Amino acid sequence: MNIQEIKDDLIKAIPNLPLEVEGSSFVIPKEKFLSVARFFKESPKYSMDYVSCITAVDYPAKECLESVNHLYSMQKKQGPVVLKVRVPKENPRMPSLTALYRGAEFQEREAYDLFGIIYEGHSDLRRILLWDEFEGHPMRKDYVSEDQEL
Amino acid sequence: MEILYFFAKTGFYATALVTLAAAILVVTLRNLFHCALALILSLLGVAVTYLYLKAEFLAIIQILLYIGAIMTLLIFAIMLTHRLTDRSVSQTNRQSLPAFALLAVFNIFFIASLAAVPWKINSASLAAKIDTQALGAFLMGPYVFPFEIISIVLIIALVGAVILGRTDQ
Amino acid sequence: MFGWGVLKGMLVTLWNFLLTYLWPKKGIFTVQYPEKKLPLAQRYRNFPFLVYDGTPHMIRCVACKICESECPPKCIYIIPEKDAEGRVQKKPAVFDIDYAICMNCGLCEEVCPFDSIFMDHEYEISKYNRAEDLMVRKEALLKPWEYFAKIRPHDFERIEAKRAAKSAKAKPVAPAEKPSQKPDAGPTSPQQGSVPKNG
Amino acid sequence: MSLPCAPTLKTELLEVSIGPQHPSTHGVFRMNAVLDGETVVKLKPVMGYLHRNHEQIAETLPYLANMPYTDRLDYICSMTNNFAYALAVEKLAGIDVPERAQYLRVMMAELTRLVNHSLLIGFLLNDLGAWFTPVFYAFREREKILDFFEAVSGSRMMCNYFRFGGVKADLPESALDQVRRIVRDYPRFLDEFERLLAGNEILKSRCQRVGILPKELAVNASITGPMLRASGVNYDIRKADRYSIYDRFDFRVPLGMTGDVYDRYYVRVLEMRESVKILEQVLKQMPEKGDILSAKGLQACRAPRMWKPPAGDAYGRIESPKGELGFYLVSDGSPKPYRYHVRPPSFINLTVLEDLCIGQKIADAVIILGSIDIVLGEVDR
Amino acid sequence: MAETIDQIFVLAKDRFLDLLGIVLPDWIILLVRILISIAVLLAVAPVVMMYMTWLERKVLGRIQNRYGPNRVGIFGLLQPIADGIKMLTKEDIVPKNADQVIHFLAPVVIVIAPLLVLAVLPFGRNMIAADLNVGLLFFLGVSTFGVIALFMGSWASRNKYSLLGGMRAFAQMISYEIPMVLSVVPVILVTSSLSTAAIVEAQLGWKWFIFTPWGGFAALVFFLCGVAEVNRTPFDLPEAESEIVAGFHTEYSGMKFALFYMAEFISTFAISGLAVTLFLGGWDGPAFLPSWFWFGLKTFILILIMIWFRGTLPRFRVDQLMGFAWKVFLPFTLANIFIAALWALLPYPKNFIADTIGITVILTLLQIFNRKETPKKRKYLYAN
Repeated sequence: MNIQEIKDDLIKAIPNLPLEVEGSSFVIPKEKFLSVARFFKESPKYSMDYVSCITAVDYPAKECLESVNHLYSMQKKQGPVVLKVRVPKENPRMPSLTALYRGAEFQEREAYDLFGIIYEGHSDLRRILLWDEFEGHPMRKDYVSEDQEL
Repeated sequence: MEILYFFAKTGFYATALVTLAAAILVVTLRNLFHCALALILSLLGVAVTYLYLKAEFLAIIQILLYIGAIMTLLIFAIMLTHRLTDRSVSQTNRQSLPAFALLAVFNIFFIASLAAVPWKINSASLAAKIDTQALGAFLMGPYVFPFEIISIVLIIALVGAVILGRTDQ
Repeated sequence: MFGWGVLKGMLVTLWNFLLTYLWPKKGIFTVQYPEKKLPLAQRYRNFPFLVYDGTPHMIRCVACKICESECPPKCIYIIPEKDAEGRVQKKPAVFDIDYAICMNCGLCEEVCPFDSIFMDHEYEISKYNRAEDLMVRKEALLKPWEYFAKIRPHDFERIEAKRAAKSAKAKPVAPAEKPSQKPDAGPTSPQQGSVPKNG
Repeated sequence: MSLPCAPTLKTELLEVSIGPQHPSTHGVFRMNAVLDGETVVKLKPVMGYLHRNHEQIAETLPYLANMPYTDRLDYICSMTNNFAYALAVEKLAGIDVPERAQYLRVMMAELTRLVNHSLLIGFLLNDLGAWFTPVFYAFREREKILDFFEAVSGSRMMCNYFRFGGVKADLPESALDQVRRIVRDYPRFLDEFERLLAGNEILKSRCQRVGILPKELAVNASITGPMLRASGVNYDIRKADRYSIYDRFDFRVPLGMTGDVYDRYYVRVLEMRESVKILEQVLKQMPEKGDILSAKGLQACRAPRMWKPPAGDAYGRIESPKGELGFYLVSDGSPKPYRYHVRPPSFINLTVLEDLCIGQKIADAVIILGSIDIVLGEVDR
Repeated sequence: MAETIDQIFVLAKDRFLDLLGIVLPDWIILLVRILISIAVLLAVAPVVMMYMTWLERKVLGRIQNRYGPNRVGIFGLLQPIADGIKMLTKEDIVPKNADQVIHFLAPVVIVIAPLLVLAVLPFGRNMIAADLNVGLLFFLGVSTFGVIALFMGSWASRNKYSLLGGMRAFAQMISYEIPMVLSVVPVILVTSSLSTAAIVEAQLGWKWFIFTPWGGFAALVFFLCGVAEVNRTPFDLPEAESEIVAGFHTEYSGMKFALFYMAEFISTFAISGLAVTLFLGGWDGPAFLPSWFWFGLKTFILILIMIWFRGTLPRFRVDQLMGFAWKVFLPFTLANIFIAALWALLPYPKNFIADTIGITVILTLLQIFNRKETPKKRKYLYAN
């Protein structure tokens, strides 16, 4: 399950994919994200049927929000495939994984709640941890909380 | 001793009064649930009058059946139908005048027939006390046929209720 | 039969009921608190306290502020003493710990290079006023070194052995050693050494 | 012959908020339920009452200073939270762990599993109505284990015992025979617990065929832990990842057949028996002497505010008693983590709460929530 | 000597009345005779209730390996008084849009039924407050009154949880009343009298009905229905803490809540008293101990069993509760009447055989018809 082998399978499966390998994870453009995820889920060799952890990271330096998805296979008990998608901070929109995995529902709502990434195709994208009238996304690096006491 | 009789008499009139008042309340109260409670009070009054007539068995059957079963289910029905108990539902309607007239006429006939009946009030009938043993024998004796017919009618009513109430699972 | 499992379950509760009478030591597991108290483990840690050798003004702390920067909820506040000319002395003038914020995690004890702050065994410290009473000043924090020996004998021996070894190593080098201005980052290891004895 | 039945009675739907202050929501958790009589028509979970933004606090503190905060995530099993965080940082910085420390870690993790499962069964029975008796029996056994934790780490529930590259301190002498006594008595307690509960017909009729979680939905909704294994999916991270030294112990993974509340309860009882087996093997194989903190680990926690791990990201995960607990760390070389994310098992196990509760009675919705085993400190972070 | 101890209360009352007789006219004596027994009942019932709460907390404590209240007075004996004072001083909150009148009336009405019912129980040899010849029917008739008061409480407090609790209480009370009444019919059939005193006479000399085949099962069914009637575990749906917060008495606090509590405990005492009278031979016991002591002891044991239920069993779900009443208890009690008739008619050796056959037949039939609901044993597989 080394990175190189996965990279070759991926390129073979999906033609002209602008792919970057960063450490042990793949950076994928948001247009191709769903097809790559579907490939990993349906291919008999990987059968990544379990999305373990979806989270977002804010890079103000690169002006982008990055969504990190860890996929595992429960049948074959295989290691993580990490997919990263970078979206610009102005309109942080990206396709939602709930089309393939029900498990992504709550984690994507939390990423939206704390980072502001809007997942298209998500069944009901509302704030999950903070109350609905809360403005702003607290986990962003540039977030300044308005109550002085904090 | 005659003070006891005096108490008994006033007690009887008091219960009669309470029963009548509760019956009127049943009709006039706005909130339907309060009417149901007033009805229970009047039925209780009837049970107490049975006690005065030394018909203990009948009094307790009255409490058991009327209050325990019928009124309970009546309240169940009130609770299920939602809008019936709001204040907005107006209780009175325009036909109250003709209703009172009809009531007056009916009362005249009723009291007339009451006066005509020769009540045999003598010491024997006052002392007579039917205990449940005799009542049971009486029921199973000459009146066994109507007793069975009633039970069949009840069964039919029960089955009908179940069919009507059954939601189509 | 329907009720069999229920009966078995009820026999268990009956047995426990009788056990509390027949053999109270095993049957009853609650303790009547004010009269009898559960013994504390040696390593039990509640709020920190400062240590002094002999008299209270011989405080061991040198106001190096390592614990202040290390404390996760930032509940320690230290102002070092200044003598006449304004030179910083190696003694804390003000040493407050806000017991309301402290979560007794024990990190200050681990990182303190001078073995001057330890976690206490005292847990009956409820006060009426959160602002004043729970902001514990230096005087209230001070406790003798013998107190530490009483509550935690094992750690006391280990620290004594370590201090003896350190002072032995420091004496032969050069007795007139210049008191280092700021203790360097890596003094002796915190509580557990690389090869600790069975603590 | 279709019987003429009346048009169904138009009954009113009852909006009930099983609110944050409710005796059986295991903390501040709200369920907006829409009831038709007693059966649940719609049920929306509402959470976030205990949200203290644990992840942003962690970004302002050095790595080791976060360790006491991880105790507060799932405050019933603090040792396993420390374990997951320590694993993640060790994977990030490449710190090795000596032998004896590995055994100490596995021992603490398995003892926490015993504490968590016995507590859960106690509270599940409490939701069912057995008035606190199972809870007290579970508390009696839990006290012994918590006393052991106090003797070893200093605090009963907020242990803060793990360090990167090992553990904080070694076992005091008295602690070892404390563990032996616990491991010897636990099977007897489990038998008593089973005699009290497992055969109980009322419990069986209340829990069987209630809240059935099909296999495919469980995997797709990324359910993990005993709840997943109760539906029959054989996935235990101790066997899948073989992290720490779990490959040296042979233990079995119990799987349920139907995946209803009774299976979730009984799989946890069987898992407790397996944990006791692991503990016995740990006590046998543990080396007598041996240091408990590797050299790199010692250097990491001597001066936490100046220890800088290499840049990069890492995702460490373990099989906590509630499911897969993972820590995703991104480091930019500074002593403070750049991004710190917790993958909480009970938060994600709640995705199927509505699917399980639709069509069940209100009383079942409460025990289904109880069988999912959530702790709000971990759900809301 | 044993005779006087046995009749000590009755003799005390007569001597007191003779004393009064000197000064007061005799018709007042008649009145006072009734008033005394009423006064005794009204005084004893709340005290019995208070010490039942104490007993419940102590026994539950011991079941759960702890002591139970032992701080207020030795062994916590003053705890009920402390609870009473606490209830009195607690603020009495009435919800804003509650129906004031009914909200106030409900706790008052709910206490009437259990107190009335005590009049009919034979506490000892000729120590019965009102020896009605329809005593048993009086007990069952008046105890239906509690349902209405309970519902008044839940309807008036305008709270979703209490509404749910009220609906559950309704369904449970009605469906457990019928098996309870039917399970009592064999006793009336054998003693051919409704008066409780006569029923106890029929069982004197260890000929208790519980030893007869039909009596044993009828006692079990009657006791379980009594537990359901009184809303105690495992049938405590109307006030299920874990599901609908506190059921019908969610919106009550202070003394009103205490009255609901009192009603529950006095009716527990009354139901166990009646079960003792019907099946365990009332005050019948070896002569060396007074009759009222035997009645107290047997009732005490039944109350302990109810508390034991509370410490162990989880609670039923609403539809299982209904199913249990209609599909198990009702058919069984109907068949039991027939079996009791067999027992009464046939001579000695044959009736025991006939009864045992009848009971085994009805039990197997019930087992067969209910096998869909009875839970099955589960298998688990292991993977590594």
